[in-house]
Amino acid sequence: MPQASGNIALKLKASHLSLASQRFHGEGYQDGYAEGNRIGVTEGRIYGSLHGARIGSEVGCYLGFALTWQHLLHNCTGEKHSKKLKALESLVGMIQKFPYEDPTYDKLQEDLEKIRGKFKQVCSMLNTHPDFRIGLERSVLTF
Amino acid sequence: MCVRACVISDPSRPAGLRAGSWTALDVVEALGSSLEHPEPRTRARGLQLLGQVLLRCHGALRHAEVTHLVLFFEARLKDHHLVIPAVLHGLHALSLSEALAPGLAVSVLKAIFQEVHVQSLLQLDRHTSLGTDFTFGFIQVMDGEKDPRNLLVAFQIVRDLVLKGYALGPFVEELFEVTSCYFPIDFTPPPNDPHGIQREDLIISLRAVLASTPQFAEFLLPLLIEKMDSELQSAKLDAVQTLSACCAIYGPKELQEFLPSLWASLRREVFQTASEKLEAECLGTLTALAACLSHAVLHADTHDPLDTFLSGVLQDCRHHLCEPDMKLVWPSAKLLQAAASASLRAYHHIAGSVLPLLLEQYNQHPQSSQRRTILEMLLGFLELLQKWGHEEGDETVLLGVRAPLCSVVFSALTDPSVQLQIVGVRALTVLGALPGLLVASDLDLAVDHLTRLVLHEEDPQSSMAAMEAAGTLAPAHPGAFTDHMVRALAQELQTEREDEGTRHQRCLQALAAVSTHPSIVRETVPVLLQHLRHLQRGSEPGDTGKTASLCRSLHRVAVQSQHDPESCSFYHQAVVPCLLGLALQAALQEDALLAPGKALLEEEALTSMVPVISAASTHLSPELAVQSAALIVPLFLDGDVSFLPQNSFPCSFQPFQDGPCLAAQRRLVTLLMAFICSLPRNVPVPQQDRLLRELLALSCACDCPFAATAAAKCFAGLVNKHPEGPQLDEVLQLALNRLEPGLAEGPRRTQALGLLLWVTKALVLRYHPLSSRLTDKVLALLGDAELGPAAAEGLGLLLGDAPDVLHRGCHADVRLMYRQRFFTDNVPRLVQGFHAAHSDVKANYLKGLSHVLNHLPKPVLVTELPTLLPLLLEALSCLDRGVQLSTLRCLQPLLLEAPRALSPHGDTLVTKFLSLTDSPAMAVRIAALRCIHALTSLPAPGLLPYKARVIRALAKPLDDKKRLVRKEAVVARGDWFLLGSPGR
Amino acid sequence: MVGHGPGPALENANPLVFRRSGERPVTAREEDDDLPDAIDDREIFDLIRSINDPEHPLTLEELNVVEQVRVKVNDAESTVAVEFTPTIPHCSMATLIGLSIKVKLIRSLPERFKVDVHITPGTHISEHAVNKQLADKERVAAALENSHLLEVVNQCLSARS
Amino acid sequence: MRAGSASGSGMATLTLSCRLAAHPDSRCWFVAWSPGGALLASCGGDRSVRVWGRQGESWVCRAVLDEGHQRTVRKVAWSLCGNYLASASFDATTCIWKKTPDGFECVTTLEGHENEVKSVAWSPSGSLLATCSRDKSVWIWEVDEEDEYECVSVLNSHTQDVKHVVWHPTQELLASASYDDTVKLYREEEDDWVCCTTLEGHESTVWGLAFDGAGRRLASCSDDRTVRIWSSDEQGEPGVACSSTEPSWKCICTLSGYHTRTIYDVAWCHLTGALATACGDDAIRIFEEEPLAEPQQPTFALMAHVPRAHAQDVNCVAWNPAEPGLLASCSDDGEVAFWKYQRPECC
Repeated sequence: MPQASGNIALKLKASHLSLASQRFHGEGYQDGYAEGNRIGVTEGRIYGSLHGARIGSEVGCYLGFALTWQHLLHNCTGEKHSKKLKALESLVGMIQKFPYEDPTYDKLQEDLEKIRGKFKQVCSMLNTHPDFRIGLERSVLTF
Repeated sequence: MCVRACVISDPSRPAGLRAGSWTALDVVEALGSSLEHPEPRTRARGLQLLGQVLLRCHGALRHAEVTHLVLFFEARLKDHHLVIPAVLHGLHALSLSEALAPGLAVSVLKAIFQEVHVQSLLQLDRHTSLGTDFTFGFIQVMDGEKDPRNLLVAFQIVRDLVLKGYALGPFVEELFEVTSCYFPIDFTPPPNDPHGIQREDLIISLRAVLASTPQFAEFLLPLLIEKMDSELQSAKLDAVQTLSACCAIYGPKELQEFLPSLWASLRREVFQTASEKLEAECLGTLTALAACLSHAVLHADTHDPLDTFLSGVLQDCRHHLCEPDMKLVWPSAKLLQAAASASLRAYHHIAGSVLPLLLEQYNQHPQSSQRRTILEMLLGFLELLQKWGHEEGDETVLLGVRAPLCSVVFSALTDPSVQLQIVGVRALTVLGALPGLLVASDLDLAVDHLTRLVLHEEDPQSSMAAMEAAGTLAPAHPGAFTDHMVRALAQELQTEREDEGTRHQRCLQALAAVSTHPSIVRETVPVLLQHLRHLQRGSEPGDTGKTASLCRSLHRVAVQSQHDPESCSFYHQAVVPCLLGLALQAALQEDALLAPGKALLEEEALTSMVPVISAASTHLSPELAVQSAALIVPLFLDGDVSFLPQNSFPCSFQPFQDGPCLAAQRRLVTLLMAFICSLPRNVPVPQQDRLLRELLALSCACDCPFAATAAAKCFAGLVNKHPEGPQLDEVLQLALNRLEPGLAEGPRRTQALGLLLWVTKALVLRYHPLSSRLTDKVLALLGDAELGPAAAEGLGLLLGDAPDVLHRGCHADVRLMYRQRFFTDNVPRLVQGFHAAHSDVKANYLKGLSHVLNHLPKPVLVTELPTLLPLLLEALSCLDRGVQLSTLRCLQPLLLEAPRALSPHGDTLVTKFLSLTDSPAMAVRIAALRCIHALTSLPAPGLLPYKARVIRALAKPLDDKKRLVRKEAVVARGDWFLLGSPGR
Repeated sequence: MVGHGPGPALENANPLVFRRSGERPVTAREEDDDLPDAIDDREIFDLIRSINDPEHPLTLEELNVVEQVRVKVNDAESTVAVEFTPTIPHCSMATLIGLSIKVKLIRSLPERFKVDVHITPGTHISEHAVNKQLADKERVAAALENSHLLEVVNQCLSARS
Repeated sequence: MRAGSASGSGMATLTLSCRLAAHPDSRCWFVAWSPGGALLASCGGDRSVRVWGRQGESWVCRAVLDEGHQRTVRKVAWSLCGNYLASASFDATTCIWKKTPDGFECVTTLEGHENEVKSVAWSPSGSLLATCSRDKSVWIWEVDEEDEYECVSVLNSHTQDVKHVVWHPTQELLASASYDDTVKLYREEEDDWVCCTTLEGHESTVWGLAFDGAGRRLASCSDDRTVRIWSSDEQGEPGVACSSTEPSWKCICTLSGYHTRTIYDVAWCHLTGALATACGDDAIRIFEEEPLAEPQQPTFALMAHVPRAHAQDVNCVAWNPAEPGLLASCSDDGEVAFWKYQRPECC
């Protein structure tokens, strides 16, 4: 899904990332991409391709992002890191709990919001600024 | 000289050279002396000879030789301009040589452009044509040029190349490329650019190139279309203007294939643009296009490009005319009118299709507002027809629709909506002006409609419009107007009714407005005078308004008949004696100031008669002028009333005698002034010397300010026209003798000051040597505790235009630039005076100064600003409201015109202006706010520090109790918000 | 062809246009230094009628977006209420137009005034949302600190060339 | 300026004691008392925070914090220790200022919100900080010993612009008010923050919130021109952290008909129990609970009303935490005003 892949370009602050991490990043990127595709397609079939793809790729991106960071941090220790890992875990957990198959799931939007919130929190903790925009770009003329 | 001799004597020399027996350098050697000769003509001849030689044998030249010669000639390019043509000649010869190294050609041309002054280059075609390799070389040199100076030259050269018919050869496209790549010009001159080349200069000269030849058309037109479709306003504008320039030299065949896209772009701009300027340019260009197509030579077989084009225009615009409420109705109408105005043929094509449509639309749309729009469009097309003189412009198009057109116009005249009425009146005016369009019956109907609107329409606007229309149409159909309108108006004047006031007003105005033809004047003037007598008989004390308005009508008639000698003399003889008669009658009753008819003696009434008499006298034929002077002067000097219409008065008329009962008579001197001061300068004034003495005496001795001023003005008016010479000097000496004691002390200082001011004005205007001495007296009086303020006002009088005397209209001797002269002579003195003056009279100087400045052309002021500004700022804090006001009014335009000069004072200006915004005087508050608004035109960076403060301070005037003040505050505050803010 | 060419096509290329009401004639009373002139509906209308439409080269008055009858001012109680009518019910510019009107009034009226700007009832699909947003002074304040918005608003408020 | 009220329970008065042009040429959005009540922080459209201290009868500026923000500073909050000041700005950031011997220095800038930050508040424990924004989210930050701030939760429960956040006086219970007309309450469950209650009832934007001293009641004020009093149902210590029986809050009283425009702020005095409101009609009003009313159907009486308390909208009211009856207010006119509220003698 090209527009999905387009979205999943992650920009991570290169400052504290070694070359090795780039590889993980790459893998995570692929996972995320695959995941995103899978979800996107399943959802898309039910939901109507565009909307589904959006959520799918969005959530997929989060997952890819989370997995990447889990890889990056898995052997780090220290209270700070454990906190981050915990947050990542719960993000992954939420995403995996996310009931893609059931379009009629009434809390879908609510859960999605929760996931988004958790994602933002994780970004903040990791001090990274993904350029992945939630939903449609807001016009500069809204207030 | 010897050189030439030998060369000419020995034609073998070139031969020898060709044979190789001589090297070119030998020739140079041989010519040496003349090539170095101090006299440029000789040098030129030498070089020319060398050139000719080279021209014959360029084939035989060797590399080294060519190179040397080129360098030699290039060096010579720095020489005297007389030499240049020969140099070029030589260079040309060299350019033909195969031995010319490729790089060299370019260096030659570079040299040419650096050294050769364009003008001298122009001469070169008289000597020789550099031909294609020149063009080629030129292209190479010019390619990629950046320096605006060189570009200006280069553009100029290309233009000459083209116009002088150089063989552009295969290089047309290249030449176009190297120039067109600069289009549209995008250049902003550096802040302190010594060459002062403006963007506009480059635009113009590039345009001159692009529009120099039809050969460019195939390349240029696509470029222009592209630019018109671009986003950039400036590019659009430039493209449109260039296109319009091209239409002047193109023929239909160049335009043909591009017409559809050109039209599409123009139409889009007119339909959509926000900029009126761009719209106007597009319309102009459309006209140019159509005009160009109109020049096509028609062959029976070929189709007419104009017709095809116009049909397209009609197809795209015509239908919008049927939606009078929609946004596109006006753009469409404008486009059609622009196309129609191109030529008579174009007009016929468009109007033939649109006029019937509009007439039909008018009848289909019942609403007044829609009808108004439609009729306004119709009007537009009618007015176009006036473009072509009647001989050419046959109205056949209109004759076809005459009847429906008239009925539409008449229906508009009877419509309840005033707006529609007014358009109807305008349309009628145009129709009536086109000969043969209105048949007699229509005409009478039209006049009746106008009369009805004049007399019975409530709304003043539309009755006013009707009067003006009558005035315009009357000369074409005087009979109809005298028979119908004048008669009706005269009757109306006689009938008494309760709403008489307004009704009579209308009649008087209308009578004046319609008096635009001698035969009508003969009818209307008696009616007006009759009414004046009637008024005077019945007039209550204080009831001067009617007299005044009647005089306004009389005045208008006078002005309208000034240029027709016949009406002019009729008017003069009918009106002047009558007015004088009535005035005397009023003045000569015993105890005139209580008698009936005294209204005529009140200042307002007399003042309103002045312009009448003046206008009736300015354009008199010399004979008549002399004749009435011979009657009127004795009337005032000797009380000779014989020539007056009815001349039996209870007592004698002697305005110059003194005695209390004569107060009323003295006032009439103002009428004397009106006459005598308006006569052409060459008309001799009888008994002038005596008259002057009497006036002088009266002006100083009379207690009544009105009479005194009248006398002073009259004196001044005569002095101003009085020929140089001992007589004049004597009169002036008399005046001085009167003035000095008068000003010194006594009860009549004010009168003396009045006289001083008027005489000074009379002399200042004519640059009389005495004027400076008198001006000094005035300036000195600024320090006078009693007369100071009046003297300050007096400076205003000196430089302002007096309505009744001493202006060009009444043949006064007024030199050009007298204001500037006065300014330069006296402002330094004023400034000194101010600094020297005692604090309680300083205000007078400031007020005087601001009067002077207010009457001065702004450019002069701008140059003087640096010296004056401190004083002006001082004046802002002066307590006198008059000073504040005139200073603000003086600064406001300066802020707009000389922002650089004022921006250093931003802080002071902001503070003082703001403090004046709560002056008790509304006028001051308004002026201050206008200045604060004008401040926004100063460079923004300097202002931003004050932005917050000004915006907060302006919140208060937003709540001013006067609406007019609030209005200014809103404007000013609005623009201060925009300062340094995006989207300004 | 209209609406083609440069720039995005207009939402409503050929709108109804209405004649501008002329300048308010100055009365003798207004020229009298001492008599106070109350702020009236016409005065408010004169403030907003010349605002430029964000997408047409026309004023709000010419597009009949604002009308004097939809302006209510009470000088004594310092309140101003203005209703504006978008040219079309789905006009995406409605909020911007409203904002321009509000800003113009805030900049032009004494600070004592409470200014309410609403959409004429029933003339826009998201009437409630727009009204609520315009009534939220915090969001209006933030909007005027957003240079993109400020630019558009200023263009609407500045005199046309 | 004095104002009385004709309301039944005797005459109370609100008297102006001092006015400051706190943010000239701009508007003043918010004022906050330091926990000890000695200092007042104000913020406004001039992008600055100012700190005011008493000097005799009047108040003087002790510090100007104008380096931190690029746009309007919307709200300020003091930490419980009084050594930190947090400022929320339209520039999408929150600055943490540390008190130093010579003024204040910005020690941290919290980023993360997508656009304007509208409010900030410190938890009673002092270890948590809450912020909210037009991006519809509420963020909770944790502060550690060395002033490191870490986001512990991003709550996207509101569907619109979040206007205000306030903590319960004693517990880690957070309340937020929004443009979506609701108030939401959050608490931590299984070490994750969740929205536990949504208070619906207001008919337009909810602008301000205030808990009473005991934390049993919550007052909210709105664009619908009403103040609503909400109460947590259970008796005794409210909201003991047992997720099973979630304490439910319900509206027990609505003050309507008093205010003629948007109510921008409400303040509940923890010393006197008096309730003050800041209104878009330029007025300040003081209400008190009628003593004899049923605790679950209380009625509030208008005790004092200053119609033209400011020249423009009143944006904020704040009771001094130490000195009973001392009220600070601020307004669009850029001024801060100090008022003295006096109860009727007979009570």
